[in-house]
Order: sequence, then C-alpha cells, then structure tokens
Amino acid sequence: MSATESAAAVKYVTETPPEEIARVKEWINSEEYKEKNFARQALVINPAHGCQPLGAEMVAHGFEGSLPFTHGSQGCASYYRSTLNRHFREPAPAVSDSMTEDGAVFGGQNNLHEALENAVALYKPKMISIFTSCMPEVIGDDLTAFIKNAKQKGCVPEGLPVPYANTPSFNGSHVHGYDAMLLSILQTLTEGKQIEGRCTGKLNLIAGCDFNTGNYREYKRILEAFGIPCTVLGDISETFDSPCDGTYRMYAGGTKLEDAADSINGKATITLGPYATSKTFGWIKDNYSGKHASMPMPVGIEKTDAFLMKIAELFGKPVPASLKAERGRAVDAMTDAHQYIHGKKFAVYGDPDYLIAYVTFLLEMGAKPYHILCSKGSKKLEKEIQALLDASLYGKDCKIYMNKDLWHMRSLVVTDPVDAMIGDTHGKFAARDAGIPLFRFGFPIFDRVNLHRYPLVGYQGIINMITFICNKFIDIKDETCEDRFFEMMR
Amino acid sequence: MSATESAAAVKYVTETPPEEIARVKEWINSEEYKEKNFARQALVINPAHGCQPLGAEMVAHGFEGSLPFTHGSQGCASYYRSTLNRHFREPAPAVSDSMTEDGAVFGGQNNLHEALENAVALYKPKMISIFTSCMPEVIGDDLTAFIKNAKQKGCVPEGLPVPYANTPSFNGSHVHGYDAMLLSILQTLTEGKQIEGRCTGKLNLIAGCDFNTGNYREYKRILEAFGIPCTVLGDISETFDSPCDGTYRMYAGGTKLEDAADSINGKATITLGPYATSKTFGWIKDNYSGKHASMPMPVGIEKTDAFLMKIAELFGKPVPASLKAERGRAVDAMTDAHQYIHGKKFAVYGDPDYLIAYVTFLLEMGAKPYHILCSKGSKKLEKEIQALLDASLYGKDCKIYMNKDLWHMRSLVVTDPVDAMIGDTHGKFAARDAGIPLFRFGFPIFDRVNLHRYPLVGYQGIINMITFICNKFIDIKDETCEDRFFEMMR
Amino acid sequence: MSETPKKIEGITKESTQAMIDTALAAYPEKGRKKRAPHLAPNDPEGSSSCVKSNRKTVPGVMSARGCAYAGAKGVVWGPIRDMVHVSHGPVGCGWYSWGTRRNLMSGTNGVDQFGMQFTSDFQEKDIVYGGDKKLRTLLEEAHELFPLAKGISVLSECPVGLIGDDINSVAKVASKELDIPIIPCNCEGFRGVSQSLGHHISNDTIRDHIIGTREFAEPASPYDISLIGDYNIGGDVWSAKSLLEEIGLNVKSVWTGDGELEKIAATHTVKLNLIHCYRSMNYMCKVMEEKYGIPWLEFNFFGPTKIKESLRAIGARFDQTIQDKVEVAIAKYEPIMQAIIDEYKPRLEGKKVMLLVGGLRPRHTIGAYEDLGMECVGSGYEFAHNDDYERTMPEMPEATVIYDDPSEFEFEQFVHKLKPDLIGSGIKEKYVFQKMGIPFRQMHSWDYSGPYHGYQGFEVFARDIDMALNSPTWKLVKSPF
Amino acid sequence: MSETPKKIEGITKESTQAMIDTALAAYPEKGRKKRAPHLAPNDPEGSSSCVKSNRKTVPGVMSARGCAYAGAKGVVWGPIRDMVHVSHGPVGCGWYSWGTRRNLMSGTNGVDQFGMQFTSDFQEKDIVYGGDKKLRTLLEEAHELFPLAKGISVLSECPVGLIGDDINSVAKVASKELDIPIIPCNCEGFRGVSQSLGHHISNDTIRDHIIGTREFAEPASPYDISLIGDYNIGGDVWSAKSLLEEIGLNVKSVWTGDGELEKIAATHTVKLNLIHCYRSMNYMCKVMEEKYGIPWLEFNFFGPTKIKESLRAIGARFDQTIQDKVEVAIAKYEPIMQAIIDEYKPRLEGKKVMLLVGGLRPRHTIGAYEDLGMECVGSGYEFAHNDDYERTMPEMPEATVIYDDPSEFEFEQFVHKLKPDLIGSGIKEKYVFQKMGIPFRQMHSWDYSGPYHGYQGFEVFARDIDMALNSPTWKLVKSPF
Repeated sequence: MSATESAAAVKYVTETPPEEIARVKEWINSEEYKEKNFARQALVINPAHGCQPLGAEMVAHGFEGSLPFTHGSQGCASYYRSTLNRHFREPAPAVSDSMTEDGAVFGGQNNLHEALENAVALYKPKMISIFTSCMPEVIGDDLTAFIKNAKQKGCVPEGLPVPYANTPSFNGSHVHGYDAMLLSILQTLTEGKQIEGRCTGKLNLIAGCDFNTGNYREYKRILEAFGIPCTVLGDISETFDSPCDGTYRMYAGGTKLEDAADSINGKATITLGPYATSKTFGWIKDNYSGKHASMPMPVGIEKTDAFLMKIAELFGKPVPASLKAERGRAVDAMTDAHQYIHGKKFAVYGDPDYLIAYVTFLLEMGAKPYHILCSKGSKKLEKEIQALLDASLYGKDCKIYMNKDLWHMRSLVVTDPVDAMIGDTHGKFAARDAGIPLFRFGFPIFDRVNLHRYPLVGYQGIINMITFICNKFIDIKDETCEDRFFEMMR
Repeated sequence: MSATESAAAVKYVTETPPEEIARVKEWINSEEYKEKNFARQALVINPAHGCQPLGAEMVAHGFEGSLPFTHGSQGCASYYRSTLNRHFREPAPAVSDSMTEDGAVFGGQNNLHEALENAVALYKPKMISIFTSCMPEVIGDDLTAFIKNAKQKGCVPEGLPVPYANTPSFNGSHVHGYDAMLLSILQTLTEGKQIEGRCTGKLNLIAGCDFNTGNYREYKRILEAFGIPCTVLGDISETFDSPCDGTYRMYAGGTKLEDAADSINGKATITLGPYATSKTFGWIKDNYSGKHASMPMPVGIEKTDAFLMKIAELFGKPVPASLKAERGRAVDAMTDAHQYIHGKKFAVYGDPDYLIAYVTFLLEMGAKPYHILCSKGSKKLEKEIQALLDASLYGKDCKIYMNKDLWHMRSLVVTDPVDAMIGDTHGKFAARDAGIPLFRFGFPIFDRVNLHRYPLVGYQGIINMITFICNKFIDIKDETCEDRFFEMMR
Repeated sequence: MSETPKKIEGITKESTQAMIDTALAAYPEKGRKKRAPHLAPNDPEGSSSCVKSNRKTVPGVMSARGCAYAGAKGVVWGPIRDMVHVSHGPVGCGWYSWGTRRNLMSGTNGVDQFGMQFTSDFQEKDIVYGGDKKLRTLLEEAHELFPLAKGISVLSECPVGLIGDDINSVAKVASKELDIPIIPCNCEGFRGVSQSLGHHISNDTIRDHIIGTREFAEPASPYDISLIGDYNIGGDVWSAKSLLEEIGLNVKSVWTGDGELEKIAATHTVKLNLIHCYRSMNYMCKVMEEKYGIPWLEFNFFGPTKIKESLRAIGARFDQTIQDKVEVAIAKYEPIMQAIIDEYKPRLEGKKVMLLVGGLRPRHTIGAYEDLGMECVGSGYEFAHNDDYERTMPEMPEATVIYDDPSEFEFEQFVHKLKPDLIGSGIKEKYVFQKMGIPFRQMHSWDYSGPYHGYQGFEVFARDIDMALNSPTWKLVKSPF
Repeated sequence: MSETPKKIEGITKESTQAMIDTALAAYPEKGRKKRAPHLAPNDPEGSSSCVKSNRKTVPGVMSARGCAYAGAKGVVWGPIRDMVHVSHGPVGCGWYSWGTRRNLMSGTNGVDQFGMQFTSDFQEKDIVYGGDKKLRTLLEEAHELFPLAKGISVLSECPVGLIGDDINSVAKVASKELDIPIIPCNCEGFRGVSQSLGHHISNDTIRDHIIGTREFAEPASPYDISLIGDYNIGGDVWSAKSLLEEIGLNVKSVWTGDGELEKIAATHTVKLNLIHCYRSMNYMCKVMEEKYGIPWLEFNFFGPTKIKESLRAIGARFDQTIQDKVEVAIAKYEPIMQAIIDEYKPRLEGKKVMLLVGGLRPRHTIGAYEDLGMECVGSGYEFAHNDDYERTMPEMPEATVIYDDPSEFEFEQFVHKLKPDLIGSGIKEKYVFQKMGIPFRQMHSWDYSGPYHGYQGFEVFARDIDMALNSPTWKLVKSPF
C-alpha cells in the first residue's frame, strides 16, 4: 500500500502526444485562437520595438566624436550595442557606468563620475552623450545634479559637452529615446550660440529615428543636387557605414559639433520623422532661427515631391532638372512594374514614421496595406494612416492595429492571408508560418546584408523598393509555378 | 487481307508512355548524355548570344538624335527592337528599309533610298546609323556606293551623318556588331575634326557592349567625383532609362554628336570592354589624339582600383577621397558578407567582357566560378580567364568551356552541381532544372525589373552583387531549412 | 455582328479623315501616296474593306511588322510542343523568338517538350559552301539527343533561300533514315510582306507533309472537333478547350497551341473545325473542307457577349444534346461574368481604347472591352488582309479610324488626337505610350498575364484592364514642379 | 592538460608585461589600479590563477559584459524549449535577447517550442503601482494561449527588484492554480558583476523548483547520463549527443540546449553528469553530487585531440562495453579528422589567434586551433572566475597574455601589439577588428555557423577558420592609392 502510494507520488516525464501537437498547431491558426489572442490584457508577445535608450544611443552616434554613455547597468549597454552591431554590421562603441546593486542604495553618482573619467581618458571623446536605463530611472537619480557635480569635480574636461537625457525603458520605445537624446544634444550644443541676425544659409535636416544609412546619404545627395548647404543633425551615415581600410576609427562620422552648434542660426530646419522628433521639433520651433517644417519621410512620389518643393520654397531655388529626371525615372519604374504588385495585399508593421512610409508607397503602387500594425502607436498615428487609406481606392478594407504585437500579427496573417509582409527581421517567424516573403525595410535587420545601405527615401528609394518587392514576387512565381507556366518573360 | 493491309497502312496517333518519359528525363541528366551532348558538331541548342545587328542597334541608340536603321528585312528590325524593349522596358525607336524578295534580284538600293527619305521626314534624326542584316550581306549590297548615291540624290539632307556598318549575322555575335557600328559612327563623326594641337581635356570613355544603364551612370559619377570632364561614347544611359513624365522623347539621350566629333581631340580614351571594342579601339589608337588605354570592365576591387589609378595617372589627379571611402565601404561589404558566398560554386556564362567580370568578382569573394561558358569565345579569352583562375586558390578545378551553348551548360549543372548561376535570362531553364538560383547580371534580362539600373561596375557594383547574391542565398536557407534551423540571425 | 452601327461622340468621318490627312502631311510625296489607302474612317456597313492591306511596308517608316520566318516559327510551328523546331541559318532569328511569344506548353522541357532554341548557327563558311551538310548532321544530332521528339521542322532563315540550299531534299532523306517526320519550311524572312506569308507557307507544309498521315486510335464520335488558330498565349487553349469540353465536344487536336504533331496529323477525321485566328489558319480550314469535307466555323471567345454568341453558333452545328449543354454552360457562367462586370464596369465605363495588334484581336477583343463599358476608337492590324478588315468594320463604331500596318508615327499622331484611356498593342509600342502616361497592355502576349480566352479568361482580362487603367501610378506621371 | 608548457616565439613574460603596462598607462590612476590585477602573462604551471576575476567592471571602460538577466534568460533558461520564458519588466531586455543567442530548438514555434519574446512590457504605471497583478494575469494568458508549455519562467528585469514586487508569491499561487511549474527567477540585471550571477541564480531556482520533481518513465540504465552546460549553439548539442550515444550512453537530459523541462527535472536519476560549460553550471553538478550522489566530469569536445582525450575519460567512468565503443568511435573518426587537418592545416599552420569569449571557449577551443596548426597568443573571459583561469593557464602557451573582462581599449592595444591572424570574440568586437583588416569569428554564436562540438563540429570549425583567415577579401583591405 505504501509502495503504491509512493509510486503514485512520483511524477514521470511525459511526452506531448503528436496528435495533441498537431491539434494545437492547427488551433493557433484559427479564428478562435485569434480572438483569444486579441483578448490579451497583460502579456506582450513578440513586440516590434525596443526601449528608449537604444534610440538614444543611435542618435548619440550621429555626432562627431560623441561617445554614447549608458547611465545604468552594463548589460543594458551591451544589448544596445549588439543590436546596432547586428543591424549595421558595424562597430558601435559606447560605454556604461556599470551600476550594480549598491547603486540601488547609494544612487549612481559615483559610478557616473568614475566612468566619465575613465571614458575621457581612454576614448578621448569630443562629447559624451548620456542616457539612462531602468535602474537610475526607478531609483530617481538626479542626472542634472550629478553632471553638474562631475564638472565641478573635474571628471570631464572643461568645455566637453555632456548632454544627457532621461530615457526610461518603461515608457515609449527606441523612437522616444531618440527624440529625448537628440533634443538634449541640440540644446547642449546650441546653448548660447544663437547670434542675432546670423543666418548660416543652411538647411538643418533631421532624418528621424532612421536606421538606414542609405537614407541619410540620399538626403545629402538630394541637397547637393539643389546646391543647398545642409547640416544633417544626428548623421549616422558615416558612423555606421565606415570604410574597411585597415584603420579602425572609433568616431567614424557624425554631424560636426560646430555645425550642430551653429544649426540654431540655420536658414531652415526640416524634420522628416515627425513622430520621432515631436519633442525635439517642438523645441526647435520655439528656439531656432529661420523657418521650420515637419514633414513625413519622403517615401513614395508624392511625399518626395512635397519634400523637394518645400526645400525649393524655403530656399527660393527650383527643383533641379537632375532630380526632376530622377522623378521621371522612378515613375517609369513604377508604371513598368505596377503589374507585379498591383492588388497584392501586405501586412506592414514598424515604427510610426516607417509605417506611414510603407502605407504610402503601397497605395501609390496600387497594392493594399491590408494589416497595418504598430506596437507603439497613438491615436494621432492611427488617424493619419486612416486618412491615407481613405484617400485611396486601395485603402479599402485595410485595417490598422495600434499597440498590438507580432503575435497578433501572426494571427492576422494566418487567418486572413496576405501576399507579403514589410517590417523588420522580427517578423520572419510570422512570415514563415504564413508562407510569405518578408521585406526587411525596417529596423533591425539581423539576417540579410547591406539592406541598410539602400535608401528607401526619395525617388531612388522607390526604385529600390520596387526592385526588392517585385523581383521577389517574380522569383516566387518562377520557383513555384508548374513547368507549363515557367516562362522566359515575366 | 486487303482490309488488313489498309489497316496496317494507317498510322495511329501514339502517346509516349510515361515510363519512357521518365527514362529520358533521367537520361538527360546523366554523364552519358553529357558526353553525347558535348559531341555535337552541327546543332546549336540554346546559345547565349544574338547576332551582330542587335549590338549595332544598341550602340546606335547611344548617340544624340541617332536613328538606328536596319538595311535588310523588316522582321530583323522588329526582333532587335523588341529584344531591347524587353530588356530595358523602354522604347527602342528604329527603322528598317523593309527589303523583300525583289531585293534578292535588284539589290536593296531602292529600299535604302526610299527609307532614308521617309525616315528623315518622319523622325527628323540628327544621324542615321545604318547596319545590315542577313539579306544584303548575302547578296553583297555595296553600302558605300548606295549611301554615296543617296546623298547625291538628296535622300538625306546635306551634312546629316550617315555612318554604316556591315554586320553580318553569320559571323560573331551582337558584341561584334556593337564594335563595327561604333567604329563607323566614330569614323564618320570625327572625320576632319582632328585639330593639330587641340586637346579637349576630356576623357573619352567606351563602356563596351554593355546593356546596363546603371554602369554608364556609375562611370559618369566616378568621373564627376574626379572632376574630370568625360565623353562617354555610345552613351545609352539616358536613351534606355528616360523619365516617364508624360512626354515621349524619341531621342532621349545619347552622346552629343559634337562631343563625339571632338572626341578625336581628347586627352585620353579608355575602353572598358576590350573584347567588344577590338576594332574600334585599334582604330582609335591609330587615329585619336591623347593617350589610350584598354582595360577590363572595372568589376571587383582590383579592376576598379586599376581603372581609377589609370584615370589618376592619365589626368595627373589623385583618386578623390570620396571614392577611396567608397572603396572602403565596398571592402567592408565584402568582408562582412564573405561567409555567405565563400566556397560556393557558380556556373557563369555570357559575353566575354561580362564573363571576365563575373570570374573576377567571384574569385575576390572566395567563391568558385566552377563552370565558365562562353557561346562566342576565343582562345584569347580562354587564356585570360585561365590566368585569373590560376592566380587564385579558388580558381582550382574551375573549367572553361569556349563556344558551347546553354544546353551544354545544362549538362554541366545537372551532372556536376553548383550553387548558383550568373548570366542572362536565357539560363533560367538550366537553373530551374538544377534547382539553383540564377543571378541575372547579363543581357538580356526579360523576366525581372530594374536590374539594368543597378551598376555592377565600380565599388557600388560590388555592393550590389553582394546584396543580390548573398541575400538570395540567405533567402534560400530561410525558405528551405527545417524549423529547428530557422533563426533570427543569419 | 452588331445590328446598328455604334457611334462615338465627337468622331465623324470628317474628323477622322482630317486626322489622317494631318498625319499623312508629314510624309514625302511617295510615302504619302503609298500610305494613304491604308488609313480610313470606318464604314460599318461598307460592303468592301475600307483600307488597303497586305502590301509591302513603306521603307523607313518604323513598322511593327515581322517577317515570314516570324510567322512560321513564332506563330504556327513554335507552339507544337513535341517537335524540335530548327531555326536554320544564323543564330539571331531563333534567339530573338525563343520564349518570347508565350505560347505555353505542357510536358518537360528537353524531354517531350521542346520550347528551346535549335539553330544551325550559320557561319561565314556555311554561306559560302552551303549549309545542307550541316543540316543533315544536326538532324541526326537532334534525333539522338531528343529521342521523344515526334518530328523536326526546319525553318529557313533568309540566307538559306538566297544561297540556294536544298533543305527539302535533305529533309526528305533524313526523314526516311531517321524515321520521323522532318518538315522543311521555306519561310525565309524576305518572303512576302509580313508574318502573314509565313503562316501561309507553314499551312502549306502542314498540308503537304502532315495532315492525313495519322488517325486517332480511338473510335470517332460525332462531337469530334479541332481547335484551330489558338496558340495558347498565356494558357488560352486550356481555357477554351475546357469550355468546349464542357459543352460536350471532344477537342481532338489544337492548331497549334500546346499542339501535338500526330494529333494535328489526324485532324482530317474531325467533324468540325473551330477557328479562332482566322488570319493565320483560314487557309487550312479551307483545305480540310475541300479535301476532307470538314466544315469550319469562326468563333470569338473574348468577353461574355461574344462567348455566348459563339457557343450558340457552335451548338447549332450539333444536336440538341450539345445545344442543351451550351445553355447550361451559359446559365452557369453568366452570373459569374455579371459579377465581374459589376465589379469593374463602374471604374471602366466610357473609357476609350485603341488597338493595334496582329491576327484576330483588333476585332475579336472589341466585344470584351464593350462588355466592360469601354469603347474602341481606333483599330488596326500589323499583317491583315482584306477579309480581316471586312470582318472588322461592323465591329468598330462608325467613322473611327482604321489603320493597316501603321507607322509608329501615324499611330502616335492618332493617339495624340484621340487621347485614348488605354492602348492595346505590342512591346515595341508599349513604352512609347507609357512615357506619355497612357495606360497600355501588350495585347500580343497578354502582357505576361492570361488566359484571356473563354469565361475563365474574361476574369483575367477584366482584372488586367482595370489594373492598367486604374493603377494609381498614372496619376503620378505629371510632375508638380 | 598539456604536459610541457607551450611557447610562442617572441613572447616572454617581460614583453607581455610591457604590453600590459603600456595599455594600462592610458588609464587614470584609479582605473589603472582596478584593472591591473586582471591582466597578466600566463604562467602555465602556476598554482593559483594569474589574474583576478569576477569583480565589478570598471565604469566607463567599454566592457563586453552583460548582466545577470542576460545570464539567466540568454544562457540558462532561454534554451529550455518547452517553457514560456517571461521577461518581466520593460520591453527592451527580452527584445534584445530574442533569438540572438543561436540556441537552436526542436519543435514548432508557438506550439511546443517557445523561442519567442514574452514580456510584461512594464509601463510607468507598473513601476508606480507594481507589476504583480499584471504578472498574475499574463501567466493565465500564457497558459491559455500556449497550452503545451510545460512551465513558465519569470525572469525579473531591474525594475522588478527595485520596486519590491513579490514575484515569488505570485508564481507560487499561479503555479498551483494553473497546475504547471512557474519558476520565479530574481535575475535583475543590476545583481552581481556579470552574466555569471545570472547563471548562478538560475541554477538556484532549478535546484529549488525543478530538480527532483520528475522521474523518467522508462527503467534506469547504468549508462544514463546528462549533458550539462551545452546550450546547443548552432546545433552543438545535436552533434555532442549523437557522439555520446554512439559510445553507448543514454543522454537522458540536456542542460539546457534544446532542453525539456521535465527531463531536466528528472536528471537526479542519472549515473553521471558530463559538463561542458563549467562556468555556468558547475554549481548544479555540485548540488546533484551532494544531494543525489551523482558524479560529474568535465570534458571538451572541440577538436579531435581534446575529443579523444575526453571520450577516453568518459569511457573510464563506465565498463568495458563503453570503453570499447569509445575506441571504435575514435578509430572511425580519426582518419576523417586527419583528412580535414590535411586539407586545412597547410593553409593555417603557424597562424596566431586571440580569444575573448565567455563560458568555456577561451580555454576549450585552444586545442581545436592547435589541431589546425595554429597557436593561441592571448585569451580571456568576459565573466570567468578563478577556477576558470586555473583551468586556462595550462592550456595557454607560456607568457601569453591573459585578460579578464578587458576593456575594448585594452583588447585593441594587445591586438595592435600581437598582430594576431584571427580573433575569436563577440559581435561587439567583430567589426572593430574587421575594420583593421583582421579576420574575425564570432565565437559566442559561431558566427551564424556551427555546430563546432564533436567530430561533426570540427569539420565545420576547420572550414570556418580557413574561410575567415583565407578569404581573399582581406587582401583587398589596403588601398593601393
């Protein structure tokens, strides 16, 4: 009896029966499951966004000699760095002040000060850009005071700019951290630099929380074609696309600090990432000389037109013939290729500014952005996208999902199928389960090469998107069609 | 008996038994079949080249206001035009003099004269570029005399250049027609234009029989970076990549006739398609002022380096920093991506200058150009490619097949497998049978969009090739791997 | 045929003639004289063709036409899938026509289907010494490497005829020795004025070498028919065939889309020949009628209106069983077609189309456009004959322009004047008009889509026409700066 | 362990110390003092570790280290495939560690394998009001949506510990109600000095919540073992497991690569624990030894030399049957390995490598490089302890530099001085050194390749090392202009 009892108490290792696995496999593709999935209140599964400090670090890399500095636990810094390493396949030199348990008790001031000293000595930055991860945010470190004290103590050389931003990870996403850090950098660098009557004659351009180096280069190329001098604020294009020539440059690029400082006297300032720069741009409007314009990413013909015309208007210069010709070539590519994408349904997800870009492009091509998902969205974003949908025949039946994640997206694409997805690498599991291609236009891209080198903005960006999308659709046709439909021409 | 006899005389419709089809299906993939296939003496199956007039028409489109003119049957002209239409997805306005049977009896002079009159009246060309298809070549039309007579009769306006070339289709390929027509155009336009002591200060650049408009633009961009004025001779980049803006321009681009005429007084002339310009370049060396250089297509780092250094040398200008940075970025892309292509075997085919380019690029990446096939090659080409193979660890075991066709290639890829093919659209059947991707870097490309807009030359070209190849290999891995090998990162 | 002539607002005989005259004014005297008879306002009730046709193309005018070889290789022979078709002569002709017509084929490439390029790849020495010996060798090689090929066609390119090679005797000897049909076809590109002679020469060779050489193994039925002049562009044959089978007919052979040599050879035993592309194959129908007493019927499978008319006309040639099935099929498909029309017509109503194609499409597709609420304001052919124009006139609205073998110049002029919303023509025209911002569909090749034949095809057609016309890309053509 | 200390030409204790001193000279006083004990020339015969380790990272120096959460989520828990692992706290930690460690897993994603990101996605209000209630809800949701999950781990991120949430009691209650193991793991990133504490905390929770809660249903065998500290990077477990099975052992559970919760829970019944990654799991081996009397053995499956040694050492723990099988396996694989060496060694002989990795690789892989004729001129760990360095010293050549948690600055300095032909380290270092034109392999993740364990792995390793070193792309780094 006691033997039986003890035997009963033993729990054996079980194997889930194959038919049970098969059942659940089918079930997670069902409408019923989708409903349960969408009923989630607390659990987030496969979100499509990182946390604030990541965006802060990214933009901190976009200034000359700027050393990104995480005030917080060192593990955070490693995560941000490796995310940027993987996306760009480039170095992302940044430090942290390695706060540990004692920080919870004493605060992080000692770590911060010691770290500043070491970082200055070892890495000789021209600027140290500080942002916070969770720990100091939760315990309430007073960064303003800490940094003031650091200066007084001489932890940083006289005159070394030390912008800092609170970038709590439990609020917003990397996009908001970008905004906060950029704002602080600009406030720090421009402080006292506004000169009555001075005008640099330049355009200040802010790309938004954009991880595509090709886009930055494309903006510069466009401005060069106009012959308009330009300061790209937070210019990561050289930082994250530096030459491999035998020399490692720790600070490979970035906006010159002098130019950034003088940007306050600019002739005009444009942001092309309104959702990523709401704070920064609000401050700029109140403080920068010259004119200001906030515009969506110039993706697709109409938004690129608007961007160029705005520049033309601000600088009293016509759009150069070379860009007009490029426009014509982009339209040519669109008319030539429309039949490969027209009417195709897409599921798109990503950061707000990217998302608007995808929707815009697809509608211009006559494709349907059928499932539109943002894991960190807003009513404003939803309204703006809905307006785009409403203005197009191809926006009919397309639906927006705000603050949903990629596990929701999976339910969408398996129950209400589409032809392809657009987003970042994290969507690849949903795309595989749905048996459709994923076009990696977002951030991060961990599993393809060079894609961040191809601009998606401007007229050239349109050609790139068409090339990637339409040729992939043709690839699929060629690879999957019966022999009798395998043809020379497509 | 007679009924039986008559019954015996009736031949019935037969169906090939499925097992017989299965047997042959297997047989054509065998070594035995390959041997038989390579023993062919007379039959050519799926060659990888067109005929001379096609190349002649292409280069004729590359001059300002130049109307390509086929002296011969009109069907020929339709074939050339539609081939160019399909590849570029662009118009290819050209005429023929519609010779018919009576031409065989009387020769084609009347057709030629009447056609010149009509073409001038309707299409108002600045130049008419005449080349021949089979018929006049076989019957021995005397073009020189015909055109002289036409001028005397006033069929063409005074001063309208009328270059002409004999481009027999039963000799060489489109590459040779390109050479012949270009030579005649240059001879015609430069006649009497050489001025003692004059130097335009410009580089004359000949791209070779290259159907990639992106390459032409890339050359011009490179020269612009150098600040060196340049005349691209036979510049099809605008002709075959013109804007879609509501206006059809029959003559959308091309080298300005004035510039072409003055090219004889150039500071230097470079051909980047030695196999496609052997006649033209031979004549240039003897007749053009300035220095002359014949170099392989600048594909891959080393050949691009050589090209830039040659320009630097010819013009006494250093390679600009921007190009040096581009070099570093291309090398960066190579080192970052080498693991996706290193050791992979390729089957490559195409025109001589392209073929050398593919082999060069693959060897630089540590890939193996394993089957190398040219359907219109030469001993010289074979030797040059062999030298490339011999100079690299990765050239070991790679084999060259001269004057073989894509049905030979099929035997190669099904009996001795490779990972991918590089060539033009015509190889898609062999690639499908081998179950491998085909990278469409050659001409013509009938079944993908925009590829002719992406340069393969220069440092940017390297990045493009890496993007197309490596990302496709990763696509394949993602699409074909077992679930347990499906990963976030690649 | 339509009962009362259709009209287009704003188009009169005078306006059209004025437009033609303006275009012609650009020509030199001689050219103008030659071209004038080929252009005219339509007279739907005219008893004879309003335009001249099947004449030599005026030299130098940029015609869309091809040659006899193109008509033989691309149109008639190429689609026969179980034969090796040798482009005999230099490399180019076969290369340019390789895979560029979209005549889809069943089977396995290189095994029992030969959609490849076979050529004798003439070199200088072949011109000088003749190519007969080479031909002989290559026929053996083809037979050895492709044992399942049911036959070989030898399609001559220009030099062959000019140097006086005798492909007929080479073919004859080889045919005997290799024991397969080897068909010599003297379709040199310089012959005739267009593709059309290539069709005819090919018809002749089918007549002389193939027809009647086989019989079907299975017993004959009163419902045995053949589908003539459907080349399976984008799968048209498969759509048409399944519909014909649905109404109870046995499609014993197809000329020549996805065609099989031996079935073509046995066509003389069918009860009715149904001809779609009248231009390229009416001659063979007439031959079979004369020689074997097989009646033939023209039909039109574009758009539900014409399909219904055609199905009933076909049914009328058979007994009540078939006629009943025809009605069943019509009843089944009409609501489906109506749904398609309901979806697309609101977006296409009143839109104008201009056509310039080959074979039958400049007239046969008009009804399909009209089913979608569109109207045709100009039509013409590359290589038509008088009888084609006679058949076109009643289909086209009154006084709309008819053009025969127009030069690109004329076509452009007419387009500028008529401002169509859509042009249906070929690849050589496509990008010209797209640059102008005018929606365009390649109507030789269904623009890499298809099928367009039959009910199944109409769905694809309607979708494609809507896509072409309503693609938002067109709105972007004009730059705001 | 090697018998006589290896030497590298040109490297002496003095040269290495000079190099270290030069690097340290750049530090401010305080930093220099802290860093100095972590850098030393190797003393292969030293009795105690030559470097200090497991200390706080010096602030501001750019360390490669992660945090306790990373050690818990990325290393120990993440690879258990049939559990839902909740990153409890803000969104980032789970997002960055999602799919970035290459611990491959069997099963179907979202069905019986959960390589996904589960997070409570803390918002401001969760910080203010606490996240326990949210945790409770999400546990129910996870259980409902993933019914085949065998358990749930709750991995705390920094805020959870700081705001005083009580995940332990939430887990306890929920575990009872949902009737599945729910394991709370207080692995907040601020705890300890590196990943290492995360491993330990995780080990503790396995000890407290899992081990001993199950038994294997099938009868025990004398050959039952467990594979500990293999995380199946690039498929390592699959390679190692098949080799262990080949020598007759039953691998009853794997900790934790491609791991299964219930099998881990039953590990206390095996006869031997084989441990690969000593650092992250030696504690559990000791616990099982103490509590259940299970002996454990360290082994090394990198490169044929070490594999052979290890196989024999493993065999020695069993009877002759196993020992015979070991010899059979060695005899079978050695020629294959020799062939690999013959292919690659000529291209790799004499090449120098420097390592900076985690866990076991800075020492365990040395033999594999040596099998290929290479030598190791520097090695170090991100998060090692004394016992790791003790085990490393005999493996490394005399006087070569050993670095503990080096800053990127130090690592760069050493590289400049030592000019290695290859560096094996992580993603954060990779592109730094590639810019310098130095071949590099990511040795945490096998650079998206693998497996590297076992005989099967050596082939992949050798190919990859050859590719990295001999890629022709490196020759192109230096511009000729």
